[in-house]
Amino acid sequence: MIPPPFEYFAPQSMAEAIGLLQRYGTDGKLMAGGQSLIPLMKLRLASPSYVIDLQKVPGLSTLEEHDGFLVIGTMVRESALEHSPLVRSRYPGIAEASEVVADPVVRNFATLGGNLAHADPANDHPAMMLALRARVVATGPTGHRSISIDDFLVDTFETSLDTDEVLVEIHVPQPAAHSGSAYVKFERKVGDYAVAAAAAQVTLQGDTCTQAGLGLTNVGPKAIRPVAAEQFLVGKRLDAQTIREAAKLAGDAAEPTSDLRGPAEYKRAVVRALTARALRKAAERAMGGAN
Amino acid sequence: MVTHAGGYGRSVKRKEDPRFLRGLGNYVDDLKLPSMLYMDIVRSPYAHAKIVSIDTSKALAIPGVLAVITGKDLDAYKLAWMPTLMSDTQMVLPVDRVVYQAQEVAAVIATERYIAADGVAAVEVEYEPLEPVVDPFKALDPSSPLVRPDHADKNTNHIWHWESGDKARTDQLFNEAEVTVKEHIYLPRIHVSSIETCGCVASFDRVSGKLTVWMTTQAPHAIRTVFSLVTAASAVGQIPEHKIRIISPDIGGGFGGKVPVYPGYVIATAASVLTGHPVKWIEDRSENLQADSFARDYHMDVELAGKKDGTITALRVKTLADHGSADAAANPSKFPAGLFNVCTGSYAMEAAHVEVDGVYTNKPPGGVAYRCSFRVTEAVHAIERIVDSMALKLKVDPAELRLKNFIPPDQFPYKSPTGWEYDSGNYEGALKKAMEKIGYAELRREQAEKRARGELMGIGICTFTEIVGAGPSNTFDILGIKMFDSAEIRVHPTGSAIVRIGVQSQGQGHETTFAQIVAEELGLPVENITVEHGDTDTAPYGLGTYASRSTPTAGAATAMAARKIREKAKHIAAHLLEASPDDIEWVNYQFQVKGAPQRSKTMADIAFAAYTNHPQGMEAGLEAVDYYDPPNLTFPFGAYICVVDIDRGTGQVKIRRFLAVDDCGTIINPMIVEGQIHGGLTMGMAPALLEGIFYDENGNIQQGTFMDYLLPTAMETPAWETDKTTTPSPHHPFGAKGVGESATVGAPPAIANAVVDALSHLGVTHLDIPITPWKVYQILEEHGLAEV
Amino acid sequence: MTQKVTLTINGEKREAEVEPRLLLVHFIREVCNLTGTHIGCDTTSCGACTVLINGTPAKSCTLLAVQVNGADITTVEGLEQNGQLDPIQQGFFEEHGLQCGFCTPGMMLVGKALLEKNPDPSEEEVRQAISGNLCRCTGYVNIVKAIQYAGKKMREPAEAAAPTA
Amino acid sequence: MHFEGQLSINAPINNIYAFFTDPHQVASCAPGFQSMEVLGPDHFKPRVGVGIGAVKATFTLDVHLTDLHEPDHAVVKAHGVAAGSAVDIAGAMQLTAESDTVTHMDWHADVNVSGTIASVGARLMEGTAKKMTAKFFECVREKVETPASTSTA
Repeated sequence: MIPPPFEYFAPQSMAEAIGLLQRYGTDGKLMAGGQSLIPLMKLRLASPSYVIDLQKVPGLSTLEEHDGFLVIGTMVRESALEHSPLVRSRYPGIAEASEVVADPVVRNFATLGGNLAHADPANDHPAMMLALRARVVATGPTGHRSISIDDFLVDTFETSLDTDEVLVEIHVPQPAAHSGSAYVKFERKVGDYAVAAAAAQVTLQGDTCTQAGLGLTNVGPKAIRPVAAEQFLVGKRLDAQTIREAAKLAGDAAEPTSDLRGPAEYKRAVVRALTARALRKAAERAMGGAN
Repeated sequence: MVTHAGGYGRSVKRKEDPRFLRGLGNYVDDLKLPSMLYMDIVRSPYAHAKIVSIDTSKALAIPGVLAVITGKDLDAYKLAWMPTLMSDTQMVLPVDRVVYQAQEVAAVIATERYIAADGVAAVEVEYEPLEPVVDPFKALDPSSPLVRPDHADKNTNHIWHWESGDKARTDQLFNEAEVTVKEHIYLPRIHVSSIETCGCVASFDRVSGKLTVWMTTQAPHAIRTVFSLVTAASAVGQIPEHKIRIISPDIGGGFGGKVPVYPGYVIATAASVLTGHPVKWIEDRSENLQADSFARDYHMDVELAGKKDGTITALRVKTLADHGSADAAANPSKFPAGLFNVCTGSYAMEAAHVEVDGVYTNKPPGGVAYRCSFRVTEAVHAIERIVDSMALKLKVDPAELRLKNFIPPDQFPYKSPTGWEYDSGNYEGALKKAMEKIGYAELRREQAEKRARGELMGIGICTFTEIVGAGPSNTFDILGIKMFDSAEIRVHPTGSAIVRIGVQSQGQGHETTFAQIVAEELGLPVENITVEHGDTDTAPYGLGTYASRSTPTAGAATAMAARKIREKAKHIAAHLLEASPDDIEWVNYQFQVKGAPQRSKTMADIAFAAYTNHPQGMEAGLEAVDYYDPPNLTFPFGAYICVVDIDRGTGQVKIRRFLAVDDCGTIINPMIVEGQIHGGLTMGMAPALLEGIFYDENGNIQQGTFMDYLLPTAMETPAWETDKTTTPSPHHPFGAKGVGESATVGAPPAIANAVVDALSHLGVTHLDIPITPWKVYQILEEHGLAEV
Repeated sequence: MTQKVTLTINGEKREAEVEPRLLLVHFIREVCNLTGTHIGCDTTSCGACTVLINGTPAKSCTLLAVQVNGADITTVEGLEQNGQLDPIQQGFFEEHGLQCGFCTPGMMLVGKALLEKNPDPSEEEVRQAISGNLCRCTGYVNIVKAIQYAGKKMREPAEAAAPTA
Repeated sequence: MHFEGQLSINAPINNIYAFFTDPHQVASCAPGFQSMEVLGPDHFKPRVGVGIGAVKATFTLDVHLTDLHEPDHAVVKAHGVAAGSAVDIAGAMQLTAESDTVTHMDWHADVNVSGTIASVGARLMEGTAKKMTAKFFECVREKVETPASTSTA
């Protein structure tokens, strides 16, 4: 499989990158790690005339906490997230999402920014970011803007980025005390997109849930936030009954279609099972960890 | 003192590894010839359509595109069609219609790979879609569109009917039976997906008229003959067989998928003849998955009759075989359904009757193997599943029912109700060993406890009998070529040797095991023996490697050729030792005078003498050729036990343990045999749980890439446990039976039986493979067992 | 349209003017004639094309040559040093970790990269590390053993040097 | 894939019928419309770039209008090929005048996709096709309800 011809740019600055986007509009395509884009080009399902590679643009590989956020640069590789002690200890849900993206070799090049901006409903990070109530920072000709992850994810392969904007950072709020997060994916085999996956973050006070975030992968045109399930959890003890009810509400929020990964109703059932598992894991972490 | 030079039973490290470890293997795509051109293929998006027009102008306008070959171009040379291995016909390139999705429609020849791909994208084909025939049952309806209107004598999609066994007696036994069971069992299409795809480099020398084709083929000699015959029938005129050289270099896995002749080979060859340049064609993975021959696709109605005491009396099987758009199965020609009628398996029963009907559909042609002897996986799946159904119905343990019905060891050679003569076996021994080793009784106790707690665990058994090593030439041929195999050994003066064989390794390690055979038979060190294969200009004629036939056939030929050499060597030894040949004996890898062991000669001594001091009146040299025609097939067998756990939240099946006890007779190299079993088990697990090729109602393949055709990774694959029993073949020169495919044949029913066993208390008696999580989950949900 | 790409492959500088769309695997195989790196699936699923880029395994069929301009690349041909097989190659030989040999280069490079980070991996850790690489012949059992063998071999000098008493 | 729907359009039935039977008008609502070749009043070939996000394929469609019953019924058959893929569409609409200015439309469409897109993109196909169909009718409604748009540059 051979990609169609294109011109390639590796801008050295963000201004240069934005200039190229302005010049080429929809004929141009930003590339981060290229691990989704290049296969699409090889299948000739994508044929941008201009590929703009972000790897030389400085400052896109931040991975640190400041000002109440975990700041992740758009070019941070999945493997870096997966193995970062900071991410593993404080944001285990993100590490868990990273470690089930594609396979270990792909993760050495795949990036968080690419995973989000490609906006494939089967990608793993959008749901986790919904659960964590992350924000993304985009930069364009007129400067930066911060977008809530909910607003960022528009539809299948569609985000709210303008054609001349670049996703530069992901800001994940630092977890409150007694919080825990988890990402539980069910895939047919390693490397597969999820049959379904559930992301959860909960904050506890005593044994009462004071905050809950949930996200669902590959059961709709985009990652889904099951709002009713989140609301149901707040103010309740996370006992088996509550978790079961919330999982049921999450299942109701899913909009799966039948495909090779199974009939729609099966996927809804998997959403319920995985949501319950993610919630239990997140709750355990919230109770166990100092964070 | 001669150290152990051979031979059998030694885990000699592989002689082929040093080049592979350094990245210096020589696969077809690694070959680059001067002025070589590249070919890429335009393929049909439709499963069934008329070709209205093909516009090549835009493609030809691309600098570097030299030609676009269409069916009309080939038709002018009478090359638009070619024979299949089953004497059906198949299009090389279509003149007016396509009959499966991804069928070759035109070929672009260009100076570079990338330009050829651009050329493919630029060829504009106008189609008029026709109603596709996707369902093989509907294909038999008289109102169905015809897949092959070119078969003017046939007004149906039905290809052939084949049956075997005693129908009357079988029906009678069913009428009299105290208990019968029946299951509809579907084995879907699967694809071998060797990691190397198919391809070739064709190079026609206009001056000498010699055609050389480096090709990913498991059977180079057969290909050479077919090529010569195809050109004979064409307007190009026959290329005589001595001017065709097929070279099968290192092959990146075959498993049956590299037995057929694919249109791409023929087009590339035609392109080389037409352009005078070498032409390389390497298919990509999607082409490989979508258009190359498939395996299975058997819809089987399987019935078993028996007595209340558990005695099995008869088996009845009716099968619809979906062959796609051509009968291109790689079966011996007298066996359109392969050796499927070995489906009475390891069990003694009075009668059996097997019927198979082949049918055309708008799918790629085939019916090749997936690492199994001709249709034996289908046969084993049928019997091993239905025996479990019988056990369920009789409420007896499936191990117990098997032990009661096994052909007893003293009954061999055993004549099966469908006419096969099993050479040897000890099924009870293998199963008892497996049960003991895995702790069967303990597992059953654990299962009962778990079941009481609502947990789902299953134990599955498969006690299969394989039938390999085709074949006796009175029964077995492919396109008329008898299924013998060959070896040629030359011992050099200084005591080293070259061995050339008619079979072709695709990873099996022939360079090592065949050297071991010669080492054992002639007492030469393994390091001093070179094994060559795959080049039709140098290797003796052979039928190739598939159906686990290398060791049973060419392995036997190698031993027989070596024994011819040993016989001659004995005479030279007598000459050197000044003794009568009758007084010379072969002891501990050397010749010695009876009663005077200090008077001895090694094979190296004799080799030297064979060229320097041979007895007057005897031909000089030390070499031999053998074409071995096996007196019978060989019947490897095994007892497999699989333990699974089921996730009640997702329906996922997890293989906790899998023990394979195999019996392949005498083992040449235990390390290689174990590796073959590991690989075979993995390729058996794959279709049981993951792999399957399915089509939508328009005939679109749904698994066109490795993103959807799910080859297992190391994470899905369990840590296989293996053991063995040894029951040598009584008719093979050194008792070997072949092993490459046993595990692929035996693993699927063991896994399916384990899953059904886990769910049997819910009334489940059968699940079709691949057993996907959602199939299991739906059962759990129906019975309120799903985790909420 | 073409761009200059300079790579260091197995310690040797390689330079060529290439189309931007040229895949790294084709740069390695066709431009440099290093054919030990294979192509198996085209969709980043099989890992037959795995090479090390600055020490990290990557699938060279899913990278553009221009994208890794300037990188230091190790292919299977670079494993042997001064006529001495790398421990990972020895492991695959000793433990029968290969059959047809087609996936082997990728498997060995992934194994080598794993051992650099984790010299004594468990079976589970090895299985995870090679889960982006498909093998159709071996059933993985012996590949796991081969990588563990190499780990042991690499640890040996250090362990041997360590005081034992 | 089968889709169907109905919508109410604030325009007289004749305007809608005229819109649908004018190749230039109707093609302008095809998703990703690029250019057009008109071969006759009921036969035309629009070129459309269909896709979402980075995924795009350019099809040249061959469109026939058949079963025309002025002013309330039309059938459209389209057939297109892109590199490695093909699409076949059969659609029909039935119009009913609810009033002089409001028209009710029932429509249904069968869309068959073949080749690479069907084999590789199956998981996204139905959702995408559904969305595109909806967009098409939304576009029709907009254009018919604001009839000044015929001569945009």
